[in-house]
Amino acid sequence: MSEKISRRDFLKLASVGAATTAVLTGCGPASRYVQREPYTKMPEYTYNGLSTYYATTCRECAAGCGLIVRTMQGRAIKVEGNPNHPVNLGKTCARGQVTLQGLYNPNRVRGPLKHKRGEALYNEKYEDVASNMKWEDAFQVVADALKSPAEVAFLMGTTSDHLFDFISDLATVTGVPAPIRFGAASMFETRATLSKAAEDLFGQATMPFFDIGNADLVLSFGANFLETWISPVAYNRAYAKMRRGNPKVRGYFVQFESRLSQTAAKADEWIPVPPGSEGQVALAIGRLVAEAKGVTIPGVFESVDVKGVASAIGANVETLENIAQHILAAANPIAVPGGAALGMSNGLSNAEAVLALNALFDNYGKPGGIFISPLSPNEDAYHRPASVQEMSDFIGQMKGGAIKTLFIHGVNPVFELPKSLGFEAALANVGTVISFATFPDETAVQADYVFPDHHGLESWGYQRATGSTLSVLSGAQPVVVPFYDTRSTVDVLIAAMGLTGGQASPFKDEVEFIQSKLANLISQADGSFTAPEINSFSAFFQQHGGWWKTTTDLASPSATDALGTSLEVSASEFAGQGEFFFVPFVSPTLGASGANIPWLQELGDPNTTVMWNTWVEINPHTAEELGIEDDDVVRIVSETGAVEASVYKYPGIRPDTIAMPFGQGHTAYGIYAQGRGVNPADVLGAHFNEAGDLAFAGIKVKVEKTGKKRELARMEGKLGVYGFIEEK
Amino acid sequence: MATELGMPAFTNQSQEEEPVGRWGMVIDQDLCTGCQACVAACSMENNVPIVGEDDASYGRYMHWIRIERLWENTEYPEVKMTQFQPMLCQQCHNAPCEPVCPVYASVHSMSEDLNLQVYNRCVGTRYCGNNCPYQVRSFNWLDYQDERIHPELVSLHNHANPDVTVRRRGVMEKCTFCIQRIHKAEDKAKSEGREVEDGEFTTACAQACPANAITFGRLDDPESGINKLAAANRSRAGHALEELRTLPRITYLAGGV
Amino acid sequence: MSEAITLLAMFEDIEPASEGVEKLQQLGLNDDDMNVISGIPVKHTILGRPAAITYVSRIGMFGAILGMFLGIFFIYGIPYFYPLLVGGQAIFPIPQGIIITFEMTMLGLMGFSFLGMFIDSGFPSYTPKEYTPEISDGKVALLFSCPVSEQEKFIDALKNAGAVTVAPAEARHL
Amino acid sequence: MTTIAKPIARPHGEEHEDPRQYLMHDPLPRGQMNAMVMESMHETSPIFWLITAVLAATVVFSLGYEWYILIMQGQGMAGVTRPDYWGVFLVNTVFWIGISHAGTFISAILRVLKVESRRPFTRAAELMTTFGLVQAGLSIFMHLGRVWLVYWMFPIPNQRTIWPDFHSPLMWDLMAITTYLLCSTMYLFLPLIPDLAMARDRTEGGWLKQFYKILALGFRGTEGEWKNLTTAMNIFAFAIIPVMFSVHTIVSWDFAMATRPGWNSTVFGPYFVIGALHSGMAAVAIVLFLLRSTMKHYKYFIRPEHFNTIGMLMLLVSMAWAYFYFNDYLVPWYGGDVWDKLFQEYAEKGPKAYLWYTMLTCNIAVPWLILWNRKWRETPWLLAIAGILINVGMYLERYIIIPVGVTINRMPFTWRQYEPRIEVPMTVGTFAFFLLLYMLASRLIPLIPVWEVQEGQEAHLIRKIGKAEISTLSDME
Repeated sequence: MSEKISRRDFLKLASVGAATTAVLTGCGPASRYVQREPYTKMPEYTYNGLSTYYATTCRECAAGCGLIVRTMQGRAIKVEGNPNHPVNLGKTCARGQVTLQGLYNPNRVRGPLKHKRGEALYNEKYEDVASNMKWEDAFQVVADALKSPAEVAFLMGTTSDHLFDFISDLATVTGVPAPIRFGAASMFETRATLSKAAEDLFGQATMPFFDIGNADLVLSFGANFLETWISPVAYNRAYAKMRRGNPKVRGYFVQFESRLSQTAAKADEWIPVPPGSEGQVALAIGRLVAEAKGVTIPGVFESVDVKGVASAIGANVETLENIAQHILAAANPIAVPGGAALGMSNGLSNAEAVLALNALFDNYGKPGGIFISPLSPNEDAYHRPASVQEMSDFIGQMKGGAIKTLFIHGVNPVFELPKSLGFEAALANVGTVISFATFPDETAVQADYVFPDHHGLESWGYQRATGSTLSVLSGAQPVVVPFYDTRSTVDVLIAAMGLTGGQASPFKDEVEFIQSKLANLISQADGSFTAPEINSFSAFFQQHGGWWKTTTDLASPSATDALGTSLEVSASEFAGQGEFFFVPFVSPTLGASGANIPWLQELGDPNTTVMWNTWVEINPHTAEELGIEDDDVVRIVSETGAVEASVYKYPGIRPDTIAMPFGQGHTAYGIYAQGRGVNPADVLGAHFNEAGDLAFAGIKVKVEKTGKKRELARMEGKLGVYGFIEEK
Repeated sequence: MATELGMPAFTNQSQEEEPVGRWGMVIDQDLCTGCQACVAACSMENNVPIVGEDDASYGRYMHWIRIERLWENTEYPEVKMTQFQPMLCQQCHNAPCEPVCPVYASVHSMSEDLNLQVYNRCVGTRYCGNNCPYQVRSFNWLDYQDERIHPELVSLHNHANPDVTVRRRGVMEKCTFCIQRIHKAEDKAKSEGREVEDGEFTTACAQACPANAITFGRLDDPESGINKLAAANRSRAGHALEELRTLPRITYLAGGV
Repeated sequence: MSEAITLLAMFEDIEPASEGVEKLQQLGLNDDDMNVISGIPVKHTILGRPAAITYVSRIGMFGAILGMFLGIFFIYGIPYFYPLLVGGQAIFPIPQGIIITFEMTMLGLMGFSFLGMFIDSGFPSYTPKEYTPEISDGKVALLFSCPVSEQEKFIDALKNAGAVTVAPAEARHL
Repeated sequence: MTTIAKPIARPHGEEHEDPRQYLMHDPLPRGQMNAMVMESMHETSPIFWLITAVLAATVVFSLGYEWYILIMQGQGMAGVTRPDYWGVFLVNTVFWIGISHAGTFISAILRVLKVESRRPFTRAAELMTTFGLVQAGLSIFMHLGRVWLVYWMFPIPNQRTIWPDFHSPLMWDLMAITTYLLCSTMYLFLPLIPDLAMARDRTEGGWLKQFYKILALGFRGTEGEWKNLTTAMNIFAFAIIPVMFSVHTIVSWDFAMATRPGWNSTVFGPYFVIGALHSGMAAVAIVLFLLRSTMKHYKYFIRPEHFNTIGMLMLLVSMAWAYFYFNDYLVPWYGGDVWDKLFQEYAEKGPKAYLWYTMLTCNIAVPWLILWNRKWRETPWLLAIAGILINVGMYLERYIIIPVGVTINRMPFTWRQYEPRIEVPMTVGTFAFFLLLYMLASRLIPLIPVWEVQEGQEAHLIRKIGKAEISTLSDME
């Protein structure tokens, strides 16, 4: 990392080198630059030399897994998991593996630029537009905006917590409003509902921690914890532990969900329940268990009518009774709420019903039960991302013109928020939109200025890891010099504050700020390491990829009377006149924001094996009734909009439900993402549950034939998987 | 000379007692959640190219490891999916792909007991791909990595792994058990004057797998992790297409039981 | 004998030609001094001539043996010098050996028979020869050389045998 | 002898069929036959050259140019994919090798068996052998992913003194096809020498004269030359038959050696050989029809009797083929191995089932319905149509075995359909190339082995025994 030259300098020097080869041959400096050529053009008989490994933190999602990046001669070559990191213990998910293709993505914002709103950030041949500003001018722009602190707003993604802290501090100092965080992942994870439910039952608004690893029976009510939920790697590991951790007992796993998701595919039993009925089912099971136990039926389960529930979900009572028997047989069962079950009008009561079931299992604070996630070091309280309702309030402010300057970092609301919320329209009433986007995404296109931040692998920072039993502060450091003329947003803000004429930032640069945040950790006991003073401490911090407590401090939920209080799980309401439930889900391979990564596009979806595009899952029987064949393009019409996508006749979905993955359908975002598939967010209406989360599964849609046909790229051979003999 | 090298003279090796093999893998289908992390890791480690939507939909995806799933029952509501099955080169001892190659591009490594694919020997008869019962060989149908055809790769190629060749059109390729890592470890061990220990290194797929479904290690060391694992789960253990007697080096542990 | 002359007698058909041969033999002309040129192969017994000696088959046999050894070298020699193991196969396989050896033997046999035909008949030769195109029109020519002094007697004999013409044969470019 | 075969009074008149309908009993002076053959070579209509030009253009574009594209872009331009690693190119290879079998069969086997009616068309058939093998070789090269390195398959110590691997069926194939190509070319040339000499004698000056002069090697027809020639021809006639059988057997082993359901069959060897003869015979019928109807004077040389012979052989071979196919079908079907069953089901009920039914119709129904009747056998155009249909059927048979068949492997997850892409024009190209070569050859070398015809006529005679005239054969060889 010694060489401090930008790509453009390199090109200059390279051309010089080409001009005067004779002089430069074998010279140290010249060869240093020449090494920047990709190895695809490596001359023969070149020895590779040694790799350097840097520990850092993955920024593909908010989980904060620790990475070790293998670099060679100034290039990041391979991502590996950090074996000591408590969150992922040396493992990574697919998105973590290919984060390099984000770093070296052909379409990145290459430098600060001003452009007309709506203008693309690359041409038809996907060549990025050149930067047209100097960073000094960029600082001035930011400074001018900060001069009127009351009229600015910060919209942030769920990653790069150090930036969040910096802006929060900024808020206390200069009086800019506190930053708002949002992310499509958290939208589909319905974090607000979870923390609200925790608040109602444990009296503590926090992120519950589900100790699946030590459970021997898992009832998952829509929680797709093997896909993108909260901390996929950690929960995958927990799943493995549940299955095979105990050589004597193989954990049993039941999934209640309207479609056979990747998680449901691994379940021993998949109970296809209609969306929104999960709470009812939970109560019914609770009642059956209580009856079987022979204890007095707790108040919460009294009102439920088991037969009614059973018929409502199209199953017979025996199915539920069997599950009850499993529960009785299990040593430490656990019920996990999540996903579409909570993204309903009655999502909160669903969540609470499931948590109440856990109360019946009496697993609060016990191994294989429910805990309260530990706060990270230097975290005062659990800051959950904004719910969509809060976002719509924020959009209201924007509409009202209260916001003159909007800073957007690490989030792509134009793409991620439902169209019906009208974020894009609201931007018109914002004076200046400044995006710090790394990639030319839809929001950056709608901005006046783009002051690109580094890619995660090029930047400093830290991330508060969720999904671990330990309290973890995961550290990020640059593994390569910035590939383009980008600047860390923290540095930009520091520089800008210097120019406001008001109060200058106390910090010289980002690293100094991060050190200040680490300062209080030195004194803390039972840390993974300690050091006499801050410099060596922060050096260790980068070297270890973070700092974490060595002893768990999972808090046990303060056992409130979850069982006593009677709980009314109202039937969920569905907006729209359609005849089908509509269940959008985050694409397990792409995640919420991976569409610009070529290799994620080429990974087959685990269940449908579809690559590169959006599909609609329809039950074969339903398709037959509608006269739809595979690969027919159908129009999904909701109250607010319509999208067209190809059909995948998917056996594992309720006949009254259709499902569609979220993640494709970009109108910008680079060569691999643009114009691929459709975005289900376009048909979602602005309906919220009691906790303010979007009721994304709370709509009904119509399915119309278009007569068009577009073949889906599937990895599977249909002939072999679905048979080659035409039954007609 | 041949016999000095410990090679069978006029007999077919598979008729003698089964050789132990050197490197092996155990894949626990009960743990595999189909998350595709192994596929991504493998592709990043081995410079496996993407082929784009059209070719991918025609079956030309280049994955060295793919995650298969079939249906046990497609009748709603008793729908049941088979366990996810990562399918990669089984490194057979009696590899059907090897003898059919007319130019020794697909040969057996006597020292590692692996199937080697020698890219620069390959003339592209595709007989090996045809003869592989596991269908895990992928052919470079077009120049998927040529920057003149795909200018967008110029920057992406910066993360190409220098230890692995970038293949051009017309050659067959397949999983190598990350032989570049094997060699690195062996060189290290040699320089320290010792044998490579089990678990000293692992393949990209095993390294990434979040659920630890894939385990890689020494087959000839009875104390090695994979041997212990297979022994502990003997009831679930089996080889893919055992009846062909290709003597695969990958043991699958059945899932769902 | 004194200096000889080469004559070419043309016959309409094979029968007179064979009689001509007989006449010449009666006149004590050595079989080596005459030769029948015809448009189709005629068995030597028909002409009452000694069988022509051919080495084609022997050369072919030689080639066959050569080819066999080449085949054996391919299948057993090469792996001996450059042993490479392929799965499930012996280094020195017998069945493959049979196939390759067979093919190479056949190639050698036929290739050398072909070659032998060339060598034995001195092909290709583009030097002037005693010949007339009528031969390929079905006529049969009897080419013989006799002492100049006695040529009249030979010519008469052949005329009686039914020769159309008997003229001194001049070598011409074919 | 010729003098005997003069017309003679026939007491019972018409009820006797005229023996002179047979070429061997209807002799012409050798000189006249020569003249006819020479004339047939030299008299060409503008249409001939037009067709030649069209064919040449087809070869240049749909073979040359498309192949250039294929090489520069890669095999991806073709329809091959996983699991269909092999496609139409190999279908063409097998098909053309099959065509090439007829020549040897007719000229070698019939010569060994002394079937007299072979005489006029041996050469026409041998030409098919050589030119067919040319197409087969080209098709193999088209199939290779890196054809510019094909010399690595030759038995020479190429890069780093690595020799090719003779364990591989492809190497056996290479050896066998090379042997077959060389030998059949020599075998084509040997009986050609006297005819070239004949042509030499009948050409005045010009490059053609030189051409014939050089190729005729100075052949005169002395006893020694004839002896050597006939000896060599005998050796070839006997030796090339096992080679012919080995070639197509080995071609079949390319598939039979594979560990694939449906392919790994012991009957493939004879089954493919018979299949080859099936398509080869049919091709001979087509060629004879074309020659007879286009070449001047050929109505004299090629007569219904010859079509009759070919027709009978076609019927015979078709029955043999049916027998082998039934073998190949019944055994796996009865054996009931799940993969083999799927392989068969896919052919019968899969998306390409129509090919399967067409194949059976063309290969069995057509010949059995048309060829049982002598009158029909002796109708050239009918035989030609039967030949075309049989060739369609045989092409489909190979297509079903290779690209359709490889869809079924032991990994159902990968089963996909194969659709040819650039193969289509290139296949057309090979057919055009074959015809082009044949047409050019028909202008350069006598397609009728005149001396053999004459030899035969010399040997045939009609004797009157009792009331009937019996055609007999005197042993002159």
